[in-house]
Amino acid sequence: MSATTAAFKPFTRQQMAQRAAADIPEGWYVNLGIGIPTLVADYVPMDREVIFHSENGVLGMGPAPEKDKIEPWLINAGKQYVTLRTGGSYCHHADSFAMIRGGHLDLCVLGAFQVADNGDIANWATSDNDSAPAVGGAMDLATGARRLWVLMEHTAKDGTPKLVTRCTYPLTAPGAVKRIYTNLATIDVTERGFVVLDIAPGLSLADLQARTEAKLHLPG
Amino acid sequence: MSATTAAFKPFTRQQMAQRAAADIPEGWYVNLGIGIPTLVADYVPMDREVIFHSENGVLGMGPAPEKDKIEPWLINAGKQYVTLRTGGSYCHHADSFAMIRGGHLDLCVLGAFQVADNGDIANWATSDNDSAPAVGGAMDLATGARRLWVLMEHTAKDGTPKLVTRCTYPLTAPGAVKRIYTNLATIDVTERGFVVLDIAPGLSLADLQARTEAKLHLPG
Amino acid sequence: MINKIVQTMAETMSGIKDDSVVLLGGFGAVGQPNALIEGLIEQGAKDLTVAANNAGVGHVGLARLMELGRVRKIICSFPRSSDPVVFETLYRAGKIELEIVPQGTLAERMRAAGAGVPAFFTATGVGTKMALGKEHRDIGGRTYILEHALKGDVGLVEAWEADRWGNLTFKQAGRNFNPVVAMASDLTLVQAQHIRALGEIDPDHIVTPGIFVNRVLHVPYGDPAGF
Amino acid sequence: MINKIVQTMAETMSGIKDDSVVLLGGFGAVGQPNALIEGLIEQGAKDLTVAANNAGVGHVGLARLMELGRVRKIICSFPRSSDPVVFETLYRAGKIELEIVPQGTLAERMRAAGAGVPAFFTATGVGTKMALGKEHRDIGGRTYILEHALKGDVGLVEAWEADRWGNLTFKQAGRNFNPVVAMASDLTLVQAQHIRALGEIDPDHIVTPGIFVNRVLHVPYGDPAGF
Repeated sequence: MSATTAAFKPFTRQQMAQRAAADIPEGWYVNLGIGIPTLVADYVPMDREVIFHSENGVLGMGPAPEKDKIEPWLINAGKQYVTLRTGGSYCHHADSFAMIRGGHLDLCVLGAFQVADNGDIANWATSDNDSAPAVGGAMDLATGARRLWVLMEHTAKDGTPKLVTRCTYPLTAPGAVKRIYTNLATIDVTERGFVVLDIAPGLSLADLQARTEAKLHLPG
Repeated sequence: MSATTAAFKPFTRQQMAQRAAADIPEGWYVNLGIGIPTLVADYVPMDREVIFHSENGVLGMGPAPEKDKIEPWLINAGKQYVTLRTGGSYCHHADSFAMIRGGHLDLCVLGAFQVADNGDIANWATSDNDSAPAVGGAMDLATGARRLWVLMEHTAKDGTPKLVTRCTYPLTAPGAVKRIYTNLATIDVTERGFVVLDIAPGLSLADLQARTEAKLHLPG
Repeated sequence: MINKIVQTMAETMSGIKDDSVVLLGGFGAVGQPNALIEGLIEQGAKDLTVAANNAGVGHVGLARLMELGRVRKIICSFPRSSDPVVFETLYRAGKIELEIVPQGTLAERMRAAGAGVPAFFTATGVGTKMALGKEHRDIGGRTYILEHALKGDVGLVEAWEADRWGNLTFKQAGRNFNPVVAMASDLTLVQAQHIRALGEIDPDHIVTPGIFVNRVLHVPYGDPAGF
Repeated sequence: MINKIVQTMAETMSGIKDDSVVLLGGFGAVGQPNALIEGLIEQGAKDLTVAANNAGVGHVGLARLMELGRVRKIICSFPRSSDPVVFETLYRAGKIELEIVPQGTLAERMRAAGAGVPAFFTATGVGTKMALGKEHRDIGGRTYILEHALKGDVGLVEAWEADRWGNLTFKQAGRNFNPVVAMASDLTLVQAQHIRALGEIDPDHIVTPGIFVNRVLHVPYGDPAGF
């Protein structure tokens, strides 16, 4: 990598989550995937009513309970204890996935292994020979939600780009991703391909491109 | 018709309903069609628990209410006021028809214009040119219930047989009817065709056959 | 603050376009969104396709909408009623199109639209004229026909209780088609007998969650009467 | 008098045959019919196909059933867990068959079985390896694949309340797969935390009506613990 990258400051996970949260307007129905996406809820203020959905039949999910207020029957899809906001409700799995698959969620935010500049997402298996691949609700969410955003590190731990021209890992859904929040940038997936909305302080577009397999564009 | 028929005594509607009711064991889930079949419920004693279903989302329907105890929100599929038995419940239309179409009803009892000896039933339109044919839930019930019984007059008002070799009216469902209760006889629909279980007092088998288009068989 | 409760019928009806597919809740007079149907008459949208269990009674509500020439097509299971004169007159005159659908297929087609299922196989109608022109398929030794989802541009729903998030309950047999109409429609409009504070309806007892609801109008009309 | 409440586990489990398809309710530890799974272990049926969201944790419950060699095939969406050692060992050794199904497709396939829908189209899985070998169809400008109903010979369900007609309620997120398992299974067995007198559960609040339930065993085990 070039010397210019020495000074840059990547976004923290909290900043990535905060950045995504700022883009969610009041009134949206939103499903947050397991992992970093879950953090997004922490940055939506309670007075901006965003209704969080969990695959296991919880609509109107609130933050994690205090230790002494755990409801043992109230978990999210990540099997963590959660709370229910005033106005929330429960339903069974087929009704819960009807919300997802019927196009009733305004947004889903998932983590990913790879996103291609045609919107393809791979987030459930790292090779075709995965010993026991586990898909959960990822395909339903990626395919069914009105918008799919991805929250992930810009590259793999070994520096391999995760924003690619073509996913090499098994797809979760084709052409589904609309926006990507990484530790290095925020990127829209458009007809033209990847369009950079903002970059981590101190990082140049050229340096960002060096960490990205697919071609990056500027808006307009 | 021959002279021997002069003395016979057809079953009344009440007797037909009573006859059918006697064949319904405790614990069955049963849908009674609009018209004569509705009478069947009157002959199932309350202490023999039979659970009546109505298409509009009522499971565990009880008898008609007393005039001063009408619940204006509680009607059956025939749009008559009914009651709910202790243990009954409400559901929406898709769930209600899931009970029907998913094979969860032990029995449905319908009226009919014609039944053929292969079990075909025609009960929703009297000609292919019916000005505005109204099918309601008849096809779902005839096709979905585990057993279909028919309660009807043995012949049309003009004496035309309603138990036929082939339905001439538009079908409700093919091969669905298992048993027929008429004002003249009780008849099973079997692999062999119509098998007579009992006949109205004073009526001979020959006379019953004379009023029936399809061949009648005796049991065994 | 999310607030789906609107104050006027005009606001409730805003944005309904000509040529819309309108789904109606209700079975008989029970759970029928009469006030919203009147609102739709007032609103003026035309060339509508209306899906409902019945095809109107007398000269009010849906019958009135048809009588005004605003309905191009009716999708229903049972066009007969105690007084079907408007529908029958229009139908005989060739002025309204009719699609007869078995009641369970009608409910399932709406539920399918709400659940992201564009088409499904069913045994209902096989071997009858309902199956004419439809794809047939043998699955596990039985024959089925393919039916398609029925999505509403607009859904009119009658509820017993509603809150500002659009959570709904229904009273007894008033539930009927209402929950499936709500989930099948892009714009779900609700008339509710009672407005509840958020949280007043037990989360375990909410039948239609607000995700399926766009606007709620308070219409405390009392009990249904007449079929 | 209808009485679906049985007194012993042996009675609850009677009649389950080898080669059965067994559907399990539950998501994580919540709403999981642990006592019934133990009962099934005791009962002895083998060559089972088990459909559940997960593929067992540690060496208890479903994992134990697999460890005993009684499960020929697992149908699930997420075979990973905090301790999936039994499943993974069997799977790597080629001793258990795995069918991975997206979670929503799994729920919808069960619901379809309960509703008399033998097959339906869905967009989930299109363009992925889930779609390999499946029928594709363009409907309204989008591509879908055909999925088939998943019917249970036996369904194991955990409920919060039950009465002698088999009417059920569920507690909070304990609802999950349980109602669809109940409607999809020929023989639906329920463990219930609380037995209520008939009529004690409000008719508007019953989630799974008794028509989908065959036997109920009172198992007041308390709160779920551990995932």
